[in-house]
Amino acid sequence: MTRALAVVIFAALAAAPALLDVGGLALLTEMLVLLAIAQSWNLLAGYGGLLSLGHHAFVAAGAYLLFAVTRDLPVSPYIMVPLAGAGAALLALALTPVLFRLREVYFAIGMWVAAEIVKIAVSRLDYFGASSGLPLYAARRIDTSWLPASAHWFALALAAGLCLGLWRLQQSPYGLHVHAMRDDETAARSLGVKTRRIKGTIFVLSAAGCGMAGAISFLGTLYVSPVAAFDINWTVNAIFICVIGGLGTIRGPVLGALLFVLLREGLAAYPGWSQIALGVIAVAVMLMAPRGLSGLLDRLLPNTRRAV
Amino acid sequence: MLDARNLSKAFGGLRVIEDVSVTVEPGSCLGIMGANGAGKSTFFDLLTDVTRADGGSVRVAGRDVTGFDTAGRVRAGLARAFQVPRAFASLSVSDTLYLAQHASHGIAPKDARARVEEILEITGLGPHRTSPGTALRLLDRKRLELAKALASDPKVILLDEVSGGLTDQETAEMVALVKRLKEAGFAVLWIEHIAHALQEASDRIMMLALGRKLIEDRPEVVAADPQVRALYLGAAA
Amino acid sequence: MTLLQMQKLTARHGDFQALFGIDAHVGKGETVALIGANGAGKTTLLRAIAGLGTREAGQLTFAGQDILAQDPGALARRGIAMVPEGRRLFPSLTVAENLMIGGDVGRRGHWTLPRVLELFSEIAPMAQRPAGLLSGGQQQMVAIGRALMTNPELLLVDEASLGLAPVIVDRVYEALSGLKARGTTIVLVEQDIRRALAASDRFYCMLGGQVSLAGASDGACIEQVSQAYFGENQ
Amino acid sequence: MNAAIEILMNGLFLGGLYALFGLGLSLIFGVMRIANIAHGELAIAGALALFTLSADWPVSPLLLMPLVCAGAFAFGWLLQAQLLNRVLSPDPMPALLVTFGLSVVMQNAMVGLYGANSRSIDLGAVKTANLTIAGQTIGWLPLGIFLLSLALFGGLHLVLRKTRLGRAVRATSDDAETVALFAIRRRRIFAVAMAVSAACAALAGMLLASRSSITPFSGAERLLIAFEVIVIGGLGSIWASYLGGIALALVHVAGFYFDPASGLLYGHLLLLVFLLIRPQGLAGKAVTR
Repeated sequence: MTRALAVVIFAALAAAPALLDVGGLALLTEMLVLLAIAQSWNLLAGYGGLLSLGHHAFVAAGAYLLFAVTRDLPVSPYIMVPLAGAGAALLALALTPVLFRLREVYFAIGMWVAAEIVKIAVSRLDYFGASSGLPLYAARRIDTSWLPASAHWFALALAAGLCLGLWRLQQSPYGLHVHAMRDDETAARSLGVKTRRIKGTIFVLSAAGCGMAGAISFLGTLYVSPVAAFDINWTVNAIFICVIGGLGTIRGPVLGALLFVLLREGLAAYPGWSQIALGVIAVAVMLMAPRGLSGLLDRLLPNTRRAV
Repeated sequence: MLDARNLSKAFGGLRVIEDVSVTVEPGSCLGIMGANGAGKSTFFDLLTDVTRADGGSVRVAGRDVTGFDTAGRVRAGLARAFQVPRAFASLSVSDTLYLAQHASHGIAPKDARARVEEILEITGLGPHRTSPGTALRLLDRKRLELAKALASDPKVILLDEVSGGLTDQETAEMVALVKRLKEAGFAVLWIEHIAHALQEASDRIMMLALGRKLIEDRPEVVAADPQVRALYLGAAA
Repeated sequence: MTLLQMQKLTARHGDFQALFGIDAHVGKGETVALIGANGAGKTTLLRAIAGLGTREAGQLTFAGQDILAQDPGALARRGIAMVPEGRRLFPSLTVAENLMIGGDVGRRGHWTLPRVLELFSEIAPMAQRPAGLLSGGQQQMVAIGRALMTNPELLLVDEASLGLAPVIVDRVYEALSGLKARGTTIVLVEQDIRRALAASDRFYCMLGGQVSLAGASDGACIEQVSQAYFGENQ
Repeated sequence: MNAAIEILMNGLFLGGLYALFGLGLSLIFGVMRIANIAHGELAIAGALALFTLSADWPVSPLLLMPLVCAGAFAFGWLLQAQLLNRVLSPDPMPALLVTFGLSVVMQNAMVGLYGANSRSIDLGAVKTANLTIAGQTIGWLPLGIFLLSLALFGGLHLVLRKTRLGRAVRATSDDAETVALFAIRRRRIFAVAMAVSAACAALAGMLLASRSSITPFSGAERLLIAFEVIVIGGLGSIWASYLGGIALALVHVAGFYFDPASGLLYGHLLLLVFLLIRPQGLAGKAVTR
């Protein structure tokens, strides 16, 4: 039942470039990118118990890698999308020796500081176009009329892939490792769960997801700049989507992303108000219903709890 | 099977474990006694690297595991049942045991499910297989602690007051269980307050006082030791 | 005169039930010992009297008034003081400041900072040192002194001998018997049966969250007590 | 040589301000083990509130500062009593997320009310007045701010060390459970700590805005400064924050002198260095484990 529904939704989304106008497609693509970033953040916070305030660094890393490498090498930007994810993962790996000494609040803000350092470094290096950024030089090599559609498909594949990956994780024995670690780290270690390695792996994978999402998002805009790529709102929105939807669940961020886009478009005439509304909702969720929309859904439809 | 040498630990200036060594053979049980605060649980923490020792070495089945972390030591065959039961809120009892099988081997052995069933049977947790571990009664949570340890397929089992707060009959069951563990060839270390239970099940008893080994000998020798009687039943003994 | 009265008191420790219908009383000026094995519920009972943890049902009265629903702060102001297990001093505060925290509860009476430092003369020279740097025995004296500074009518002492060398324990119990002589009502939890019996007028032995034996400490037969303690069927 | 003295002096003056700012964060972290992500926004809100007040009332902004601090104090109290005390748990994530949500709400509300333009608080003649000591020209304003921060630290030190309230705050910071036995209500102590922290943030925010300019978006930058102050200084005593503030400010001032485009880069790098080689900070307890 759930599976059939998922297949239908996926097919409908895949057909979107043929069905929607330019603006509609762009909005849908953006929602999928946001979902991908939120799901990556969710992997780290909801499953790994590590709250990051600096995931925009990985979004930017992916975007910049795509733009810089395709400028210098005759690589298709499409092939660079997964490689950009790998690059962001490498950045995460390089950060672990310092960041994994920090816990809780300090990890959260430490990650933010790391993002600031990367941002300042990128905006000072001519290789990355310094503070003015880079255009997508490789756009000459591809048929740009297909760009919105292919960006959409990439975003769909990434978001769906992350949801599927999380689902597979929950089904596999490693899901037990992760859940046990989140419930009681010492007890998990005492059963032989390698908590440090799991956290490291989750961190790197979550960075890879954000890196690919960043590459896809900026592929569509044909231009990358430090201000846009290192915008902390990438992280802020991911947090709101996860918190409102329900941390540590698969469908939570999906519901959250939907609500996020609806709210933003609904309040488009009043700039700033959607962020205020999201902030207020997120705070209310933390105070009154910490399991978010997903938890509310559980209460309304108790028999679906085990499904996703 | 277990060979720990000169373990020491100090917190700040306070020495909580000082130069304690133990050797436990397969199929035997070392009982550990001592007042609250004598360092019994800390000693287990050092053996399992839940707390890193300041000095000393640990060997399990001839293999030096001193540099290993907790997970590594579990994989080398050292399993522990905690004094205060530590169950997982989001894992059912049988999932918890399956996890123990999976994690301790690095991958689940072929017969993991069958082994989980077997352990559910042995520990009497069968009826609770689908409930989360945190939803169980105290006695069942203590059983789950033991079941978790067994499901790690260990060579050495550390039991930390698994019978604290239990009735006579439950304590007698624990004694019988420890005896079965010995017969099955495990090396058992058992921290227990209930002296007669410990005397019945142990081959040797170690008495800890203020982080130091006061005496280690056969149960009847330890029971007759005036120092032990003085510490255990009171200064006037 | 009965100072503290418990009837069918039940309480939880975390999420499991730890006390199952306790009936007990403490008279004014008495010293009552709670003995029993680990996990028998002694500490939970002591904490319940002090207002810590969840007391569920039954009766708990202090000086004739119902205190079942009162929080520890209100009970401290009414005259119930506790020396918690593990001493729980404030390590970064000096010894004098730890004692003053007790004084800040606001009950005036015999005990003042100079008098407490006089009682425990061995900690007086360390009054200006952080309490976290003291030895276990010295910390225990500060913990008792801190409770005394609230000028309590009822002093609850949890495992005063925990982790201390026998000489130090002697010193702590000597101080407690001095307090008894001054008329302080004391309830103490102690693992060491003989010491508990020697220091108390009456005792309650607990097993599995219930009282398994009660009586006068003086004539108590150690065999009978240890049977109640361990739950042996011999 | 002159440059060195100038850097040293400016670093010292700015450091007092950074310290005040870090103090707010370290106080609440010390007492209740949570961080306030909205700490920077509180500072900006303080400065903007002063801006509004001084537009309406024709008195020196300096005289209005205590009023804004009182407002921030009340705000901090309400924030703790009404919101954060409800999410207290050993898990720091809920409190962190609540303050995070608050910071976004505050930032956007301020953009809505004040626009995105940068502005600074005009203190009039005070801003340019200076005096000359041994050939060095020293502005009255930075010197005054430095002395004020020193006085505030001294005052807070006395309150924490010598008063009953201060004793209760420190005891709660040591062991928030045991204080209940001594009729200390930890929730009330938490509210006091948050109120003082918010007042510190607002004051530091106003003073910073009178030295340089701010926008409603500057909160994030301010939060990172406060965070770096407490990591570099270390936790444990309020003077650790003081040391941390001065060290960070020296690095910022020197960085700006030699590499004007660097922004806060060298401060961030200093943080990394401390995390790697001296996690306990200059003077105090480690914030890492």
